[in-house]
Amino acid sequence: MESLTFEYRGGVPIESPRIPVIAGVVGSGNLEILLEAEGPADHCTIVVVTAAAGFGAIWQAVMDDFVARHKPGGVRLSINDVGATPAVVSLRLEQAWDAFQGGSA
Amino acid sequence: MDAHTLLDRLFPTGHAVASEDTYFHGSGTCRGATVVVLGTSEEVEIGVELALAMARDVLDVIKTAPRRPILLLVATSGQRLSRRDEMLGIHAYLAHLAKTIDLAKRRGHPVVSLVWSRAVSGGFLSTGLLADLCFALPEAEIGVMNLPAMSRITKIPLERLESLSLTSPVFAPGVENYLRMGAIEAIWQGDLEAHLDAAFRLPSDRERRRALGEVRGGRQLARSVAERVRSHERG
Amino acid sequence: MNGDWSRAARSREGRVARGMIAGGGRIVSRQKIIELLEAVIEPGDRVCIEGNNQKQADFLSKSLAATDPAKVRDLHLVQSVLALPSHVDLIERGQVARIDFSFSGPQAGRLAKLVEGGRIQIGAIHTYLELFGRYFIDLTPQVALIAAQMADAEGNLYTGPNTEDTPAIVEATAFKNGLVIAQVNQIVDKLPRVDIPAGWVNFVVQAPTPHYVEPLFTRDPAQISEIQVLMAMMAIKGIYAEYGITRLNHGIGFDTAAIELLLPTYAAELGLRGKICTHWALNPHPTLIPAIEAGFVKSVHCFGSEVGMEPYVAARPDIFFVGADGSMRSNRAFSQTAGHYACDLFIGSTLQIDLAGNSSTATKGRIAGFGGAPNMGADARGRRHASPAWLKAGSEDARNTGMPRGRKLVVQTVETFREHMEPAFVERLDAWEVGESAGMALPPVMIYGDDVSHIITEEGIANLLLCRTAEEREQAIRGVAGYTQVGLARDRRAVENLRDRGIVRRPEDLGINPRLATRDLLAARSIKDLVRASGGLYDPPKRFRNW
Amino acid sequence: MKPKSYYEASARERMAAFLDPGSFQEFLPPTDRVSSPHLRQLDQPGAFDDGILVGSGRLAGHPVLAAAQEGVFMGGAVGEVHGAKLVGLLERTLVTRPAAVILLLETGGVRLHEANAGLVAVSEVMHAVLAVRVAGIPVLVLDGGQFGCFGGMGIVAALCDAVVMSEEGRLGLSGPEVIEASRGVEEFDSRDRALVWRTVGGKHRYLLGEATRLVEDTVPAFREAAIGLLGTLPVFGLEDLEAEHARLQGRLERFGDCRESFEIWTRLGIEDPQALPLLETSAFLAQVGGKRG
Repeated sequence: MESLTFEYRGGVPIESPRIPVIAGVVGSGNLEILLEAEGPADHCTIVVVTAAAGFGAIWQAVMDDFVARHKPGGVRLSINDVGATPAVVSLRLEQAWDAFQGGSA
Repeated sequence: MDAHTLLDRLFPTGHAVASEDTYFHGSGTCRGATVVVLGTSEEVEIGVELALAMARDVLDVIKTAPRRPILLLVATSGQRLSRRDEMLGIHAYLAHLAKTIDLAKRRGHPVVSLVWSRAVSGGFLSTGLLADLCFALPEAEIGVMNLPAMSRITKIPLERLESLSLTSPVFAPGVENYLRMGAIEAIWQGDLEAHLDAAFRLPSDRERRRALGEVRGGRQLARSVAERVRSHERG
Repeated sequence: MNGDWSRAARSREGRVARGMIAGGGRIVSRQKIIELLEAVIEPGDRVCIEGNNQKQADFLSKSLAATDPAKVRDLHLVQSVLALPSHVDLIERGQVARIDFSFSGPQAGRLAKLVEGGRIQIGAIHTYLELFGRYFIDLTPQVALIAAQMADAEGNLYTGPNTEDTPAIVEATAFKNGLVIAQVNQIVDKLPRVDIPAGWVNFVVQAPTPHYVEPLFTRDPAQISEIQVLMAMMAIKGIYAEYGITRLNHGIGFDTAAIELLLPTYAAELGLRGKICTHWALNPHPTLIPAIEAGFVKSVHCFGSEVGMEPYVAARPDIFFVGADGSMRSNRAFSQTAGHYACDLFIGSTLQIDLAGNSSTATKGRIAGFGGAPNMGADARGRRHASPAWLKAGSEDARNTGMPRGRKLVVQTVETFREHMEPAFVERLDAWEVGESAGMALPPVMIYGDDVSHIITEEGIANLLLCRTAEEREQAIRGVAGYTQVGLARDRRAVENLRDRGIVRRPEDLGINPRLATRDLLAARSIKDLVRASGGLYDPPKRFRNW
Repeated sequence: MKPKSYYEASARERMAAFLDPGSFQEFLPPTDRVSSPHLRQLDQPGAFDDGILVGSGRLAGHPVLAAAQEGVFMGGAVGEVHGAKLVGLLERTLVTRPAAVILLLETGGVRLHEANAGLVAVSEVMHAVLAVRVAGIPVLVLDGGQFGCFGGMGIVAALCDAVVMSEEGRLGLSGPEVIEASRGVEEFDSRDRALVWRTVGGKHRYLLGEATRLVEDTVPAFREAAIGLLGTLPVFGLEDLEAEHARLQGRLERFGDCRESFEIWTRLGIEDPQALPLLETSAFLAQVGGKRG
């Protein structure tokens, strides 16, 4: 198991208040993402706990893309992962973000 | 220890217990009071027939001997593992047994259980753990699954489980661990009659095990989490 | 040169005569089968034990592996698969000198060890069609051990829905002085139909148990992931619809099962009914049932049958090839030919793809082979008839200059990472090492990069036809390789340029919202849904049920 | 599009679609991060809700408390926190007195990684369920998830007032894999899924009388069934247990020598029992009529 933390700055502050959302389930090949409005307005903090150690560089790349796409500011993402592939991670991130924006998860 | 030795130690002034194979029931005298005894031996697996027989006896005690104390003597290696018992709905038979014991308590029968050999999983859930208070002998074994089997199923290395079990009471079998969980009130050594006599005088309530578990460092969250849900302000 | 032109014919007569004595007649009791095999097989014979990824001449194979190694030896096995333990037992007992085959699936690890230990020589690992071809050129069996459902007293055979390889094997053997020995499940007075005439069959034995049939093509819809749904949406909208694919073949797997299950829902919503996926070379996949019932499908020819699909197939004679007796007729050789020459598209999955688009399922320590995929997944250079899809693909092919011609669409569909984070895209295929360690003349490549027209991943579709240079091709592949090392090493600007030219297309470029890719789109989400869709005709094997 | 499959839905999806829209208020939601303290030391990722959501809501306008277990997370198994959330919810009932407590169970029983805490927690759930019923508040169980309802939670289900199952649901004590692992494949071939379902699946449980209602595998069907059961009055006196005893005794006498569920169904007087597994729920209900054990 491994814990990873990613910090980003320069995000666009989200319009507050936002209701926290959760997407996905902790199970083999899957993950849960908890998205909350938290922290300084242009910061995005991502904390990942993953059962599969040694894939930090890939997580970094997936998160870089997510942050570049949506520029989240004042947001905290907390992730529990059981070996989800980047495809699944990206899909869950989009689902979570979509729901956070007021859509449905 | 066999069942007779156990009964002699619990009821030195006398007991009348009929034994049917691995199930025995009857009564004993503890400091002048009559106590109903229901027990199993030889680490029997509890199947549908045995669960039903025990439930029958509990119902009969409720009908014929109001408020008489009941002692459950637990020795079970768990529920019977059989396709036929599953087909017949063994979960419902064990639930029925549990309901009768619960009814006895509500009808004013003090119910105490003593794990005197093994107590495993479903067999323990539907008997000993239903009592107001649950005790154990020091040589008893209580648990869900041994560590090698747990290692196979969870794919966690056995060595890791073994080393963790030295400090954590939460997963490895053991009487001491269940003491720390708050599930076992106390371990009885020496004069069993005195322990039994005292047990029927002890107060008990539903939340006692949680509180004990917290105090003894076995279950540090169970009490507070349950309390937070129970008293949550919204809804 | 003078004339003894009948040595082989006399050899067969001798074998038959010895067999009649050892077996006590044409219909041999199972107790005498080992004696029969010892009597008719000569050292050095080329022997074919029939079997494919579905039916197996398992009783004859086991019997052969119980013969006296002093009598039955130095065999040259020439057969589609080495799938049974008894196949490899025979090699371990030292009775086999050489093998030519197509696929070894479950025995791939044991076979690799025998090759490494120098216990066996591999001639070549073929495709099915290739091996069938060699039966008629230089690898004609002297003895063929085949499997059929029924025989009559004369020795006529009924192979039923699982005819598969039998005609190709028997045709080659029986007409070139070889001996055909058949195991059957039943001996009956009258056959439903004659699939193999008695004159082509020398001995028949009733096996103690029906020949094994593997439900190889059954995919439980419950196991299809959202990512596979997304990729199936891309395949349908980005390829099937754009090219107007009507004639096609699907490889086995959950990726293609997802496509089959999106036809009556997603494809129908796109208005594609009747416009795509009408004519198939395909085993009777249970996951095709909803599309058939929805009127999507006009015709399906099968390589073999599929366990539990027999009643459904028999009840849909307008769709499947069904005999006058009411049961399906399959034929692997013909269906492979159909897949190669008469289909406009093949789509399948693989384990690894390299920067040139070469793909392989060969991994270290296993010699598995590829079965039929290389024939399905190859442009048919000999094709001459045109179709709109074929012509469109040909017109896109940057290598086609001068004389106009079409080409087949060969699509690989893979998630960029498989289970346990194994990347599907690699700089160098494991096949190189596998080939070297097994002493093969070529790395075992399943589909060569120049045959691949499109690669689909969850990240998008790469159209390799439109690439003008090897560099563009590499960047197009990197451009859909996601977060694999290969994908991360992309030249981002080059990939965006390719995207502008439509060579790399993202879901959003196709008008597909990945968040709508849910299992709710599947026409069936469980095996039970498939049974329902079939009107109760599909009878799935018990291991696939949850009722 | 087909209605949401209960079997496929996550615990959160089920809860949202089961209760009146928007009515669910979660206690100790994921943002509170009340998760297992024991998993991490065994190198297992936890879940922010420890695999169960508990809260209040409305069902057809009636106030209810409800819990849903997430089967995908560790098979819905009960650990210390997971169990405590369930116990707390049940005990809350005694204070807030809702119209019913509804348990959307999907669980293999006790979570091995914290087996002792889990076992004790299940026993506390048992106590709590009985206390709630004695207080006159019905406890309803829904069972139609992929992991079924087994182990101690199977016993819990049988302690409740009513169990609603779909054909896909399974209910029992020891899972088929457990029995196969310790008694051999001859005793129970867990890979023979047809055998598994006719032994512990929804249809068989309905025929035995262990499932109160059998519904189609959709969340709305479960919802309708639960609404219909809202008026159930817990009955729990000596006479009721005597009646239950007679029922279970009768089952044993009537079917105790059966080796296969088909034999039980035949003895129930059902025509063509072999056809039952294939029937759709409505056709099945029509075929069996009132012939239940």
